[in-house]
Amino acid sequence: MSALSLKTYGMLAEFGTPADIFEAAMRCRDAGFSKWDVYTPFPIHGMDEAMGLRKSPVGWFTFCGGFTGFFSGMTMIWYMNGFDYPLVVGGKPLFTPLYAFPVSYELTILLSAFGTLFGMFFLNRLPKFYNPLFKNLRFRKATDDRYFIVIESADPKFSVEATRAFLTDSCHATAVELVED
Amino acid sequence: MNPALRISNNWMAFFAIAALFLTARLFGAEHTDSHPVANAVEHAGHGHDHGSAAESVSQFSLKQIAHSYLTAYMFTLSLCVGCLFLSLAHHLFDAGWSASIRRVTDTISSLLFPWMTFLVFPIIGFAWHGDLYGWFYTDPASDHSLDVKKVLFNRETFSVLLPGVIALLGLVGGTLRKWSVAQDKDGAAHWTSKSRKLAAGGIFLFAFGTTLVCFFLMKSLQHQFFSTMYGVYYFAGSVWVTLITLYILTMYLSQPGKPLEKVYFKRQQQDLAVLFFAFTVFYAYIHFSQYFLIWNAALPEETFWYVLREVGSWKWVGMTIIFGHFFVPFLLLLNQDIKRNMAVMVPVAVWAWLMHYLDMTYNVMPVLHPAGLKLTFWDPLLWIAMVSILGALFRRKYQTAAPYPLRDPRLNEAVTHHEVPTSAARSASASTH
Amino acid sequence: MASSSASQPSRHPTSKGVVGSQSTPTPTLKVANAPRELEREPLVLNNRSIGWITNAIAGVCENPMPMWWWPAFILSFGGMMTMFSLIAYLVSTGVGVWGLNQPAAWAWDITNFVFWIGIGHAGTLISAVLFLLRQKWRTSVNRAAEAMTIFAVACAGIFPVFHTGRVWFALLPGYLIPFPNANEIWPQFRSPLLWDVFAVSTYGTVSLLFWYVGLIPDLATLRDRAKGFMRRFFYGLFSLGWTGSNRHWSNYEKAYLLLAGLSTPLVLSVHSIVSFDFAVSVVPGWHTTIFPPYFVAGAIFSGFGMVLTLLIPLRSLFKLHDIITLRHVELMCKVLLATGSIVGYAYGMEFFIAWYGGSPYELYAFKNRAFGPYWWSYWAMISCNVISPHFFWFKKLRVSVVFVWIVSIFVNIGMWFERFVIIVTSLHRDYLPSSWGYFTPTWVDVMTFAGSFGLFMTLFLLFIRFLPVIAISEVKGVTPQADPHHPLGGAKEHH
Amino acid sequence: MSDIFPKWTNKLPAMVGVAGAILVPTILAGITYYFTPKYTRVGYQPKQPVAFSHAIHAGQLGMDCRYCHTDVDKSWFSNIPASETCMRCHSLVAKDSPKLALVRESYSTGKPIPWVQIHKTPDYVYFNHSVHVARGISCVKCHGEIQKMDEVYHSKPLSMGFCLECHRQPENHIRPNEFVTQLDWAGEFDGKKAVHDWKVQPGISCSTCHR
Repeated sequence: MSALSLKTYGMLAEFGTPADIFEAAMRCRDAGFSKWDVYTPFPIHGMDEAMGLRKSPVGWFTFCGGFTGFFSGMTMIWYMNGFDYPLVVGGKPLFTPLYAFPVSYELTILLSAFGTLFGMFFLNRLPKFYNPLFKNLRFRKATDDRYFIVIESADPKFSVEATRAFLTDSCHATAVELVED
Repeated sequence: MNPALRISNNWMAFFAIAALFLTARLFGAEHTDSHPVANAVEHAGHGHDHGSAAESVSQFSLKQIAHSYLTAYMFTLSLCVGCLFLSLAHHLFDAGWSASIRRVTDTISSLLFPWMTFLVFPIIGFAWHGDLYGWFYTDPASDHSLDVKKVLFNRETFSVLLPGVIALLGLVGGTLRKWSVAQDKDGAAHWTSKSRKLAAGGIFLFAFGTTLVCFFLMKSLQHQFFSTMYGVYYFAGSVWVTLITLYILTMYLSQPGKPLEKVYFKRQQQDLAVLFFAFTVFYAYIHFSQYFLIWNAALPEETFWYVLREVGSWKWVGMTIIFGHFFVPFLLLLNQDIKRNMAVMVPVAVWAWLMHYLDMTYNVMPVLHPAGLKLTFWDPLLWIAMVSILGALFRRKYQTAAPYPLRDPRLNEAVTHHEVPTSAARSASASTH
Repeated sequence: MASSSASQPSRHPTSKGVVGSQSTPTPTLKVANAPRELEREPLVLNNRSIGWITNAIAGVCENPMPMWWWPAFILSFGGMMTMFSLIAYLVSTGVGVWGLNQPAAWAWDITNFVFWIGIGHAGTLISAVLFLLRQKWRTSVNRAAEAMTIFAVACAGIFPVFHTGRVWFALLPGYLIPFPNANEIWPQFRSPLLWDVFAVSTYGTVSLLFWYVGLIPDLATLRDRAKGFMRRFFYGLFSLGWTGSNRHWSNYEKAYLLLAGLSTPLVLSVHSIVSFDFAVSVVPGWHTTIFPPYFVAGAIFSGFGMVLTLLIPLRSLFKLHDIITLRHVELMCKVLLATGSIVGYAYGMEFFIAWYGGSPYELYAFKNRAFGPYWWSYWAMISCNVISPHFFWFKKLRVSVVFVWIVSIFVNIGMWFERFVIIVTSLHRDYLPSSWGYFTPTWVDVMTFAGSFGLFMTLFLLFIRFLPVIAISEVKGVTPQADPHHPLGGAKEHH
Repeated sequence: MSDIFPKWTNKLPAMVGVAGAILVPTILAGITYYFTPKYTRVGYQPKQPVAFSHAIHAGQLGMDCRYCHTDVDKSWFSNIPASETCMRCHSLVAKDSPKLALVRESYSTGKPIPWVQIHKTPDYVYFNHSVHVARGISCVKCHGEIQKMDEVYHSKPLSMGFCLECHRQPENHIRPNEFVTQLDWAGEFDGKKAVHDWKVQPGISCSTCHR
C-alpha cells in the first residue's frame, strides 16, 4: 500500500442522486475517515452535518475586517479633520462621530467584505489551479449533475481494496475508481 | 373563562379612565387658562429659557396624567399597528411561514376597534381640557405654523378624524380576522383572495393612517416641528417592539400543551428574531437619518425639537436610546444561535419594551418636563394598566376562535417550515416525506 | 484558525455540526394542501433535470451568439465610443460643454449619476436582500441583475468624475482618496460628496466581489465543459480551481450569506448617502428627512424596472422560459408595485410637509415643481412612477410580458425624471428672482447620456457572450431534484 | 484543466501575494515622492538671457536684495529690476562687456529683457511678498541661498505643504526685520515673542491663500 500511495491520490466514487450521496457521506463519517470529501455541483442541505463538519469560521474574518474598518475610519477622520489639519467647516465641530459615521460605515462594510472573501479563500486554500482530480474525466461531471466522494490515500484508514469495497458495497456508489496523483 | 372576570375585563378600561380623572381631581389638579404647555412649547421653539410654568407641573396634575397616558397609549398603539402591518404583509407577500401566528397578529390588530379607538377618547378629552396640545388653545392668527395647517389642525377635525382613522385601521384588522375565522370552517380559497385585496388597499390606509395618527397624537405636541420621516420613524419603532413581543408571546403559546405547539417551530421563531434584528437596524437607520439631516442642515425651525431633547437628562435619555435601542440588541443578536437562546432573548424582550417606552417618553415628555426626564408613578401605572387591558382583551378575543388559521392555504408550508432534518433526526422524519 | 480550516480533516469526524443539531419536534399535524388555485408554481417548470439546467444555461454562452447579437453589439459599441469621444472633448475643452451653469450648477450629470446608481440597486436587492429573506425565486434572475448592478455603477461613476472638469485632480491621491500628499491637505469628511466617493466605490467593489463569488462555481462548470484552450485557460483561471468540495461549500455558503448580510445595509446606505448630497443642504425641496428611505425605495423601483427591461427579452431570445418563468415576472411586478407605492407615499409626504411646515420657500419649491416651467417633467415623473405601477394590481397585466416590458420602460423614464425634477427644479429658481434661470441640456449632455447606455449594453452583451446569465448552481439548489429528502432527489420511502 | 495548469501554479497565489506586498507600497512610495513639487520643481534652472550672477552681486558684493527688487517690501509682487537699474552701475562698471549687450540694448530700445520666471505660485494662490517681508520672513526661506547661486534655480518646493509648515509654526522661521534681506544671518532670536508682539497671525484656513 505504501508504494502505491505515492502514486495514488485517492479513491473516487460516483453517485447519481443527492439522497445517495447524503447516505454515503454519513457512512463515511461513521466509518471514521478523516481525509475525505464530498463533491457536488451545488451545496446540499444538511451535508455539513452528514459529513460531521464543524461550523464555518468565516464569520470571524468578517468581524475582524469590520472592526478594523470602523475604527480605522473613525481614527482616520479624527486625525485628518480634527487633529492634523483642523478646519472649521459649516459650523460643525472639528470632530464628532456623527459626520464621521457615513465613511466609517462604508469602510466597515468594505473591509468586512474583504475579510469575508479572503477569509473564505484562505480557509478553502483557493486559488488552487492544479488538482489531481481535474485529470479524471469522470470528475468533470462534479460541476454538472453527478455527485462524488473522494477518500484520499493519505487517510490512515485507506486501503485500495477495503476502501473500494466499502464505497461499492456499503455506500452503493455507481462507479468507483482510483485517481492518480 | 369566568363570566364575571370577562365582564371585569370588559369594563376595566372604563374604570381605569374614570379613576384617573377622579384621582387627579381629588389631589387638586387645576386647569388654568394660561396653558403652560403651550407656553413651554413656544419658548422651547424659540430657544429661550422657558418659563417656570412648565417646571412646576405637579405630579398630580391632569397635565402629568395626560402625558403619561399619552405615552402609554402610544406604546400600546405600537403593538396594535405593528400587528396590523404584519397581518397585511402576510397577505401581500403571500407568506407561508407566518401562517401559524397570523391569528395572533390578526387578533391584536383587531383590538384597534373598538378598544384602542375607545381608549383614545381620554386623550381627546385631555386635549379639550387643555392638558396636552398647545395648539388646541392657540389662536392660529397668532401662530404662523398653526395658521398654515389649521384646516387639519383644529379641535373638531382632530376629535373626529383621530378616532375615525384608528377605528378604520381596526376595521381592516378585524375584517382580516373575521375572514380568516370564516375560512376555518370551509377552507375556501376566496377568503384568501378577498383578504389579499383588502390588504392591498389596507396597506395604503395603514401607511397614511398611521402617519396621521402619530402626527396628531405625538408630533402635534410641538406642532411647529415637521419631519417627513416622522411617520416612518414611529412605524419602525412600532414594528420593532411588536416583533419581539410576538416572539415572546408565540414562544409561550407554543409550549407543550399550548395551542400553537404543533404548528409553530423554532425556525419560525428564529425568523421573528431575524425580523426583529432587521428592524433594529431599520429603526436605527431611520432615526439616525432624521437626526443627521436635521443636525447637518441646522435650520432653527427643525433643530428646536432636538435642542429641547438635549437639555439636562434628556440628553442621556437620547444616548440611552442610541445605545439601548440599537447597539445593545444589534450586537447581541449578530450571532445566529443567540436568536434561539431564551436566556438572552427574554431579557432582550424586556429591554426592548423599556427602550420603546423610553422612545415614546422621549417624544412626549420633554414638552412637559423640559428640564429633564422626570418619571412619576403615573408612568409605570398607566403603562402597565394599558398593556394589561390590552393583554386581557387579547386573551379573551383569542379564545373565541381557533388559535391558528386551521385551514389556511399556507399553513402546510408553515408547519413544514422547519429545519432540514439533521442526520440524527433524519430517520425519524424520513417517514413523513 | 488554521486548525479549523476546512481543507484540513476535521479533528472530530463524528461530531455533528452545531447549527440545528438540536432535534426539532416533527410535526404530527396533518394539514390540508392549499386549494388548487392557490398552489404555488414551481421555480423551474416542466420538472427539468439537473443536467438540463446546466445545458440550458451554459449553452447560452457556449454556442455561437444568435444573429441579433452582432448588430446589437455594434450599435452599443458605437454608443460607448460616442460617449468616450465626448468625454475626451469635455476634458480637452472644459466642463462648459455641458449645459449646466448657475443657478442650475447640477443638472444632467448628477441626474444621470443618481439614475444609474439607482438602477444598480435592484441587483443588490435581488442578490442580497431576497437571499436573506429566503426568496428562492431570486436564483433565476440574480446573476443578470448583479451584472447589471456593476455595469450601472460603472456608468454612474463617469458623470460625477467628469463633472469635476480637471479629472486628474479628482483621481490624484489626496483629493478624493485620503493619502499623504505635498499639499498636506486631507479630504473634507464633512462633505456628503466625499461620503459619495466612499459609498459608491465601496458599493462597486462589494458588488463585484459578491458577483464574482457567485460566479466561481459556475465558472468551474464552464471550465469542465469547455473545449478550446482559451476557454479552458480563462475559465480555469477565474474559477480558481473550484472542485465543488463540500468542505469548500461549507465556507462558501457562509461567506455568501455574510456577503449578502453586508450588501443589504450597504445598498441601503449607498442611496441614502446619495440622498444626503441633497438632504443635508438647506435648499428647499432637497432638505427633507424622508429622503434616505425614499431614495432607496426609488432606486429599487428603477432597478427592477431595468431588470425587467433586460430579462424579458433575454428569456425569450434564449428560450429560458422554464427558468425565468411568468412567476418571476409577476413577482418582480409586485416589487415594482411595492416600491412604487413607497415612492408615492414619499411624494405625498413631501408635499404634505411642505404645506404643514409653513415654510413659504419649501411650499413654493413644490408648487413650482408641479406648475412651474418644468411642470412637464414633474407630471412625467408622477404618471410613470405613481400611476403606472398600479396596473400591476391586476394579475392579468402582471403576466402579460409585453405589457410588463412597456411599463418597465416607463418606470425607467419616470425615475430618470424624478432625479431631474429634484435636482433642476430646486436649483433653477434661487431665492432671488434675479438669480432665476432655465436649464437646457446641450447636445453633448444628451449624447453623453445616450452613450452611457451604449457602455451599459456593451458590457451586458459581453456578459451574455462569456458568462452564465443565470446562476447555474443556485438554480439547481432550489429544485426538488437537489433535495436529498425529496423523492425527486432520490429519497426512498422508509416504511 | 490540470494539463493547462501544472503543479507549480499552486504556488502562484502565495507568489502574487508576496509580490503585491512588495510592489504596492513601492508604487505608493514612488507616487508620494516623485509626484510632488519636491521632485518636480526643485532644481529647475532655466537658462537666462543674461548671465546675471546673484553670487557676485548679492554674495560677493553684498548688495541688498531691495536694491534691485525695490518693491518687495511694499507690494504683493517682487519686481524684476528694469534695465535702468542695471545701468546705474554698468554704465560705469564693465560697460563694454559682451555679456551685457542685451542689457544695453534693452536700455536703449526700452524693450524688456526676457527673463525666465522661476518661482511662480499658481493663479489660485494669493501670495503677498510685502506682508511676509515686513513680518520678518527672510527671502532665503522661500528662494534659498540666492547669494550663493551663479545662476538661480528653484531650491524650495513651494508646495502647499511647504507654506503650511511655516504658517503653522511661524516662530521657527521668523527673524528680526532688519535681517530679512541678510540671507546668511544666523543669530539668536525669540521667535515666539516676536510672533506675539508683532501680532503675526498666519491663517491656515482655505481662504488665507485661495481667495
